[in-house]
Parts: sequence; structure tokens; C-alpha cells
Amino acid sequence: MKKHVEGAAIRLENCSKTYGSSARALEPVTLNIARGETVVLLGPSGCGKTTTLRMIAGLVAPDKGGRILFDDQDVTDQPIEKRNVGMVFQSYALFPNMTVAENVGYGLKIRGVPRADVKIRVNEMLAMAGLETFANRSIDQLSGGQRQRVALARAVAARPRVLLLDEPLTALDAALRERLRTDLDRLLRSLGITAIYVTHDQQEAMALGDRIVVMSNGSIAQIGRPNEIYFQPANRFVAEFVGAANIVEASLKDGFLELPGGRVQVGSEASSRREAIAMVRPEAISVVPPEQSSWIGRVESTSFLGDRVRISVGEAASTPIIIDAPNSLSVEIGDRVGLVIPPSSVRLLPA
Amino acid sequence: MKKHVEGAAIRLENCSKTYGSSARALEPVTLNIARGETVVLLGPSGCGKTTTLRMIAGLVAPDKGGRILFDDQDVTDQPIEKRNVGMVFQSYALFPNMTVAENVGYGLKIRGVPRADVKIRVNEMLAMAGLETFANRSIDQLSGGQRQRVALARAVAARPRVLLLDEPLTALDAALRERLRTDLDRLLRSLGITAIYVTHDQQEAMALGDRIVVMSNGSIAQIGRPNEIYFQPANRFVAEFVGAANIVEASLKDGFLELPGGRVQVGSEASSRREAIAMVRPEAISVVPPEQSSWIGRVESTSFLGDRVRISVGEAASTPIIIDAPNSLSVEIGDRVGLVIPPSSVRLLPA
Amino acid sequence: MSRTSFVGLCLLPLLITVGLFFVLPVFQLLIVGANSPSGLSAYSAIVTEPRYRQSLIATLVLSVATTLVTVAVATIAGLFLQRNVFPGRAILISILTLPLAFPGVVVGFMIIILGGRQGIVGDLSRAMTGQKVIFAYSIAGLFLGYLYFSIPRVILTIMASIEKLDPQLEEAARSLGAGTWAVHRDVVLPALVPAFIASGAICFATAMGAFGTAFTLAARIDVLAMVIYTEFTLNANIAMAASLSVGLGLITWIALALARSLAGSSVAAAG
Amino acid sequence: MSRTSFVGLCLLPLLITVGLFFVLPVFQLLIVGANSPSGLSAYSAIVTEPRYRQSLIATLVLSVATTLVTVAVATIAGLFLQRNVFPGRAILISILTLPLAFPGVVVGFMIIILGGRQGIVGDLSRAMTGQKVIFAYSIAGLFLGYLYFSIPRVILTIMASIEKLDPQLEEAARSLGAGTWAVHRDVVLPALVPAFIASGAICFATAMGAFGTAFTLAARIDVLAMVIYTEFTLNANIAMAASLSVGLGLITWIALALARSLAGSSVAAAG
Repeated sequence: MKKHVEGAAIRLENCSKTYGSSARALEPVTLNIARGETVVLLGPSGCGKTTTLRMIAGLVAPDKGGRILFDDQDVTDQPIEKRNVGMVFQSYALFPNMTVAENVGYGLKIRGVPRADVKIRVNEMLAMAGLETFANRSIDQLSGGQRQRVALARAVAARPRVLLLDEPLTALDAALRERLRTDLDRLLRSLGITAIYVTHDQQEAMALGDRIVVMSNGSIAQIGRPNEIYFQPANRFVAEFVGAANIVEASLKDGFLELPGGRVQVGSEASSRREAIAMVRPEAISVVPPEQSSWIGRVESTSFLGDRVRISVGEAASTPIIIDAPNSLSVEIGDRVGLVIPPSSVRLLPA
Repeated sequence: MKKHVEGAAIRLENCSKTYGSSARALEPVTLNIARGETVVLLGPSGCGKTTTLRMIAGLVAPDKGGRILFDDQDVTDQPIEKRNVGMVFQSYALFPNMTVAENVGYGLKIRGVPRADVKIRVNEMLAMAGLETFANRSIDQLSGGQRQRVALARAVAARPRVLLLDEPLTALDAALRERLRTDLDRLLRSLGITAIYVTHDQQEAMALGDRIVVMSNGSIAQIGRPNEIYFQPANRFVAEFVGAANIVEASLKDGFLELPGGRVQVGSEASSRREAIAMVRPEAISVVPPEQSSWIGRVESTSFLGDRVRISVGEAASTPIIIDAPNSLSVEIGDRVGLVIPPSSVRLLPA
Repeated sequence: MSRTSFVGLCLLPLLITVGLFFVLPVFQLLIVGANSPSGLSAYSAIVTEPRYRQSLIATLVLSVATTLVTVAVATIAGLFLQRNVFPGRAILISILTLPLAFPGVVVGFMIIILGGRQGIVGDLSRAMTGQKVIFAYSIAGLFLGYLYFSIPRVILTIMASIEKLDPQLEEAARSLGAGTWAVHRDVVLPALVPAFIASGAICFATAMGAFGTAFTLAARIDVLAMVIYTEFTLNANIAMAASLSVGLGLITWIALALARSLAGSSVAAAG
Repeated sequence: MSRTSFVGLCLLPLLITVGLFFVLPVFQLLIVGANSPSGLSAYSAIVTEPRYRQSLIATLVLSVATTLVTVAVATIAGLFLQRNVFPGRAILISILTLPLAFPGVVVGFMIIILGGRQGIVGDLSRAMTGQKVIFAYSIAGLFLGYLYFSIPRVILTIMASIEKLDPQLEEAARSLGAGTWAVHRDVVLPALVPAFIASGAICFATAMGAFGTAFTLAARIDVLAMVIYTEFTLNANIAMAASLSVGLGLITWIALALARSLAGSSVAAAG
């Protein structure tokens, strides 16, 4: 009884969504989510990530032709209350007329679980959330972080097949967000439940997701593991949305980018092209004395950020190049510096 | 007329604050702020940073014995409307019954500046904020980022002696916050105005502050430049609040910390002590094969964060050691690894 | 001038105004009530004298019934109107609020037009069943009149509350397996309780003091406000009128105070 | 069953109820008004007949004056009470809301106790100046009575609005150099305009329809609600009563509709 049942595998087939007579909110999406996997839907607001989540939940019906399957069972026409999903919302959505324990036990009570069993399970859940002493508190006595823990305990108490999280950490402040993210990561791994997590925060997406689905304008821009998304973005949108990125447009000759500040070698992949849009991550660039590099620029600004120094270097390319250098580096505005990039860190993007 | 007048130098002398009969909200504070300097008051909520800002503004009077001076002129008894300060709030605090241009021009209108001159200055300010086309919009047609730009333009339009910013970016989302932070930094440097900036976000504090005043429990914990605060925190509170920190309690012998996973050399500073509380920043630790180090641990978890990999290593000290390693590093949970720290990166804290 | 002395300076005229304008009349009312030839007997007569007691009970019953029915009808209509979008919805809502524009006298008048001796309901019922239905002068007419002017106010308060409900509360309940009925029982109605209390209290207070409708209907039942009027104007029994006024005021004040302590300051503002 | 047909099913009884209960009486009122022996003349008589015209004007003037004075007094008192903390503040607020518990009849009765022929103001003034001041039966008495029951409602609405004001708006204005007077003129009062409109409209509507107070005072001026009552009950001039009702309802409805379009739905909920 202690060990959680595994979640369901989920398949979206050709699911699109049109509201009223307006343009499509979601282009046809097909997506497979494995049993026990944590998939993060990542994108800016309005990209369709929440619509996708609500489709899986059963709160939004796909347009005609779309199908949603849980473990090969078609649930397209099942309302949310029959789908056995757990949901966690940004607004917590705790019932203010119930205590913490009543909130956590609500799903069990509704399913007709005997009162004694509800109590055992609620205590188990509260222990998991570290809220044993809060059982009889009312919701408005809790902090934001505690509320979201209660919401999480409530969502998993009835052992749902899928856990759906809609920006659960967005309402919390930065320090708390990081702490809860770590707890959430541990919880998802220990439960082995299928989880779908919506966020616009790429740090959260990378820390939590087995895979990330990057969405933009109602369709999927890229699906991949966090390091795939980060190192091999499929296009400019993904490169700029996930992490910081220097995007350089330049002509390509003999495997070198020709830039105002010099030449930069590109990995083998793209020798056939003439014009390139190249992407370089700020932490992939090293700052060296100018004589040690064939690519030179001038420091325009430096900003000490604690764990690193963010430097903006002009004259090297048509737009300033952003570099995250180790915090031990000391350069002054106006210094001429050489920049070094390993060829494998230059990623060419489709035009 | 285009060049901004320089701001005032500010001196707080022995300013404390007690509300009613309750405990002191602010212990006696003495603080000098140079003309044109940007000082950030940094601390958790309730640390007294906002009270200090409101004292400088003239919204809160210091307890008897406290004095506030602007350029050697005692303003302690001057109400805010006479102090010629500009304020920017977290909630924007724009007047909803006025257009963007009317908001920006309000301080000038109140001062009786002729209408034509108000118009010229307002247009100047809107251009500075990149909001020329928004002059006749109403406030509720603006996004959060645009609102804060208007609030900033309004605050500096009448050329205040001091600009006071109370968590101006807290209400914005992460991406927008970073963009506006950069703009704000440029603006403060170009205006040369004395600015006091309140925040609980250490990244913001380090990026913007010429100096940072770290506050805790109603008193000043440390004053210093960002790199001083980061590399030489005065105590454990500052070390943990500003940036991520590994705090290790261990016995000290012959200039080495004696830890469960081995020995770690400490810089020269503290050879006389027997017991130490040592602080190491996560990015100062390198991960090497175990045979290359005298300090060994076992990987407990890894988390790919894009620009770096965060690794938690157990068995090395009494608590897990957090390491921010380059994103190229590849280790698995359970691996034995060696940890290397330059002795200068180990900071001993007062007990 | 220090802040404290400024407050003091403002406070003085305020206190005087409040004293003269708000406290004095009530105080005088209390005294007049106690000043009957037989001392405090005017107060005890409220419960001992059958006519007054019956009027008190009838008024209370009518007010409580009006409140309960109004809140129930307004909740159902409010939920329906807030949750569904259909053509003509805005017009329907504005028709529902029409009674806000009519005073009690006109409402009474309308009830007579509908259910009086020459009323259209009577005409219709005689044409259909041969039986002429007249309800205007009975407690039914009064009750209908009260509902007519109570429902709009309460509907609008409850609709405003429904609008403020976090839809994610309902979605959370549904995700936990709750069907429509359970969602309403466990989430929606509990969240509306403050609105029920606030608008119910105002509804009750209005019904307790309603005069124009009852007077126009010249109904066979005497509501308290009418008895007060009769004692004062026709019988010149001023002590009795005063003590009945105090009793009526006390009951209403307790209802409002109770509601305020349960549902917060929204009660008063909704009035 | 599809969602659309379910809505349709709910809509039908709702429409029937609204039709019977809300539209029919008003419709019938319109018809009765037009059914006078001389056709539509009952409607034109509202403005042509001096007695009706004067009553209409008197009611309008009284209602507008009550509204303006009430909003002004309530704003000053509300600002003071919301901004200052002093001992006895809670008691003062609860005293100010006392009139909510009294119906119009009792308010009229209180005015007579204060300013009537045997009123205490008269006794006091005779003792002090030799002149006996009687104001209960004049327009002054009616006006005071209206203020008495209007002020509490409006004060509470305005206080709720003041509480919701962002204090940083005022701090921002002060930082820009605005003194107390400028802050109120440019920031505070503009922010309260929706509350003024909403509570003012309700105040106006209540004053237009007030009956109990005027009736009890048997004042020398005939307010519209009293004229309607007189025409209907005493003169049996049903067509005239109906047309006056329609006129009164129309004016009030326009005031409420205007307020709602200016200040949003809070108007209705504040009623």
C-alpha cells in the first residue's frame, strides 16, 4: 500500500483547439508521454502550453479529430472527474472552507473511501509534505510555500494516474521557489508518477523535466532532453527562450564565421552553407589576452553577478557579445580582449 | 538643460525606528551615501530596509535623536513633498485617472512649471523610457514593464535630488525583470543621480549597486562593494543570503579543515583557530577524478541547469556539498569524485 | 500643529454631529417609550398585548420567509446567469433589476393591478377555471411584493460574489473526482456563504421596515411599521409607537450586527 | 444531453418567471396609465397639471439635494474615520450605522420627536431664545430624515472604497511635491468617483421612492410616492397613479442605468 502505483502513459493524437471563431489557440499536436515520465511544457504565455495541459486534464475538449489516450484507453470524451488525474494550480486553489487535512482528504472522501482509511492516507501525505503539525490549521494560516505543499499532497493523495502541474511555483518568491523545486523533483522521482508540468521558467523546466516540450505560437517548437534543448536548439526561438544566447548572423567561409572582430571556427556540421545564423552560449566563451585569439573585441560593460561576471563585448560582432566569465576575471570597460570559443560550442541555426 | 543635475549626498545619523510600543523595527543606523552613488539596501522581508528607505523619503520619521541630512542640510523635519525626491514603487503607483503623459508631468505641474516646458520635458522623459508613442494612453492599457518605465520617468522628470526605488522589479516576471534591470542600470549611470534601491533579490543588488548594505533584523549586517560582500561576507547570514554557499563546520589543524571526506587547505588568515565555520561558494569547487584530490565524496544528485550542472556531493562533509560545475561535466549519481578548492576560496566566518 | 491635535480638532465637531444627529433621536425614542402613563409597560406590551405580539410575529415570519426565498431564488438565478452566455442575457439581467427603480408604494400598486379585485390574474383565472383568484390583500400579496423588491438586490450581490469565485477551485474539486452536485455542495455554496449572510441581512432589515407596500395593499395583516404608524398618527399613543420602534430597531440592529460579525464589513456596504 | 439543450431547458422557466413576475406588472402599469378616460392624457398630466409637476420637481430637488449633501458629508466623515485611529473609533462607526436598523416610518417619527410641535429642539430653543423652532413638518424635516437614513449607507460604501485605495498612490503624489490639498484633489477624490456615482445613485433612487418618512411627517410638501398613494387609494384615479408610477420608475431607472454605465456593476450591488 505504501508503494505508489505507476502512472499512465499518455498519448495526444492530432489535438488542436479553436476557441469560437477566432484563430487556432493550438495547432494539431501529437505527443507521447511514457509511463512515469516527467514532461515539462515550456513556452511564453499564449503559446498553447496551458491549453495542452487542460486537454489532458479534461477541462478543454480538443477539436474534432483529436484523441487523448491514457494507457491506450480513449478518454477524449471523459470529463475530468472520471479521468483520475491530480492537478496543482498556480493559485493553489485550496478549499478555504476546509482544514488542511480536509483538503488533502477530499479526493478520497469523494471516492467513498472509509473515514479511517482517509485519515491514515492523509497523515501519510502530510508527513510526506512535512506538514504533520498543520493538519487542523485553516488555509489562511499558511504561507504560500505551505499552501502549495498542501495542494501537492491533495493532488497525489488519491493516487492519480497523471499529475498535472500548472505553473505551481510561479506565485512564490525566488528563494522559496528554488527550495520547493528541489522538493518537487525528489517527490516526482520517488512517486514514479507520470507528471506534466507547465512553466514559462526555463530553469524550472531544465531542473525538473525528463523531457521538455518547447512551445511557441500554439505549436511544438522542439521536444528533447534538457541538454538537447540547451545545446542543440532546433531554431532561434528555442535558442533565445531557453537560456541566454548570442545570436550572430555572418557569412561562412572554409568553416569559419567572418565577423568584424575576426574569424571564429565552426564545428564540422555546416561546411556547405554560405550565410549562417550562429548561436553561442555566454558561458562557452573564454576571455583571453588579445594576442592569444584571432577574434578581438572591446569591453563595453561588466556586471559582477556573484557566481560570475557578465561582460558585454563590442566590435567583435555586429551586435554586442554577452559573456559569462568566472567571477575571478577582472577586466575594465574599454579593455581590448580576445575571445575564444571551442568550435563545438558554435551552433548553426536554420535561417 | 539636458544634462541632469547631480544628486545630493545623504547622511543618516543614528536613525532608529520604534512603532508604537512594540520592539524596534530599526536599530540605530548611521550611513553615508555619496553624491551620485547607487546604494542597494538588501535583506529579507522585515529586515528594516524599507523603513530605512521611507525615512530617507520622509514618509517615516526617525525616533528622537536621529537626523537625516541631504548635502549637510538637516531634512529630518521636512515632509516628503518638500524633500525633492523621486520614488518608484513595486506596485507602480501610477495615477489611473491620468494619461501616461499626465503622470510623467505631474511633478512639474505641481511645481508650477509652465505648460509648454512641462510638455518638452515630458517628451524628453518618454523618449528616454522608449514610450514616445504611449503619451496619450491610459495606464490600464500598459503592460507591467511599461508601467514601471512610466513610473521611473515620472520619478525623474522633476530632477529630484535623490531617487528612491522600493523593489521596483519584484512584480515583473523573470525575463522582463532582467531586461528592465539592465535599462535601469544604464539610466542610473547616465543620470548620475544619487539612488537608493531596496530589494530582497541579491542578483539585482549585485548588478545595480555601487555599494550594497545588507540588512538583517533591523540592523546593518555588512556594507561593501558587491564583490566584497560576495567573497568576504562578514558573517554566516550574509554568506547564505547573498549567493549560494556551502557552510562547513569542522576542526582546523595546521591550516587544514578536517572533514569526513578528507582535508581541505585554508588560506593563511586563520591559523590560530581550532574550530572553524568555513564558507565555500559552489562555483569555486572543481570536480576531479578521486585520485587527484585529498578530499573525496560521492555524487548524490545532479541537475542540469543549462549554463551549469548543479551537483550535490555526500560523504565529503557532514552535510552535502553543492557544486556548480561547467555544463560539459558528466558525472553519474553514485560516482566517487575528488573535490578541489583553491585555499583562497575558503572563507572562515566568525563563530 | 501636531497630528494629534489636528485629529482632536476634527473629532470634536464629528462627535457633536453624531451626538445630535444620530444618538439624540434614538435616545429620545427610548425615553418616550418609557414615558407612558404606566411607566415601562409600553415595552412589555409588545409581547403581552396580543395585537402587538401578533404583528411582531407576522412581521418576523414574513421577513424571514422573504429572506430565505429571496436568497434561494437569487442563488439559482445568479448561478445560472453568471455561468451561461446566451443571447439576450444582458437584457434579462437588466429586466431583473427593474424593481430597483420602483418604491414600495408602486410595488404595492402593481400587486393590486395583478392580484387585486380587478386584477388580471383574477380575470385570467375566472376565464380559465371560473374561480376568481385574488391574492393582493392577503399575506400572499405582501409576500410577493417583498420578493419583487428583494430579489434584484440580492441577485446582484450574489452574482458579484459568484464572479469573484476562483474558477480553479471548482476545477480542483472536479480533478479530485467531484461531480457537479458535489462541487456545488462542497465548494461553490460554502464560498457564497458570506454573500448569503450579507445580502440576507439587508433583505431581512428591509422587509422588517417595509411600509409603503403594506400600506398601499391595506392588507389584512398588520406589519410592525404599519402598527407604529397607526399608534402614532391615528391613536396618538406615542409611547407605544416609540417602544414598538425601539423593538423593531433592536431586532434589525441585532440581525445586521450578527451578519457583520459573521460576514465582515461587506454587509453594511451591500446595504 | 448536450450543454446547449440543458441551458435551453433552464432558460425556459427562468424566462417565464421573469415574464410573469417582472415584466407583466410593469407592462400592466404602462397600460393602466394609458387607459384613462382621456387616453394618454394621464401621462401628459404629469407635466401639465401644476400639482403633479410641483410634486415631481419637489421630489427631484429633494432627492438631488439629499444625494449631494449625503455624499459630501459621507466623504469627509469616511476619510476621517478611515485615516485616523483613535479610541472609540469602532463605537463611533457602529453609532453612525444605527439608522440602518430603522424603517422610514420610525425615522419620520424621530424627526417629529426632535423637531415637532412638542419636540425637544423646540423646547430647547424656546428656553434659550424664546423662539420655538419647529421644522418637522417642513421640507427641512423631510430633508433631515432623508439624510438620516442615507448617510450610513453611503458612508459605509465610501469607507470601503477608501480602504481599497493604494496608499502608495498618495505617497507617490507627495514625493512629486503635492501637498495634502493637491493629493486629495488629484489622487484621492478621482479614485473615489466610482464610489460616489454608485452610492449616489442608490441614495437618489431611495430618496425618490421614500414614502414612510414623508407619510409619517404628513409634511406640507407632497413627494411623488405620496401623490401616487393619494391618487390610487383616496381619489381612485388609477390611471394617474399608474402614469406617475411609470414616470417615477423611469427617472430612477435612468439614474441607476447611467450610474451603472459610468461606474460599473458595483452600483447595483451597492443597492
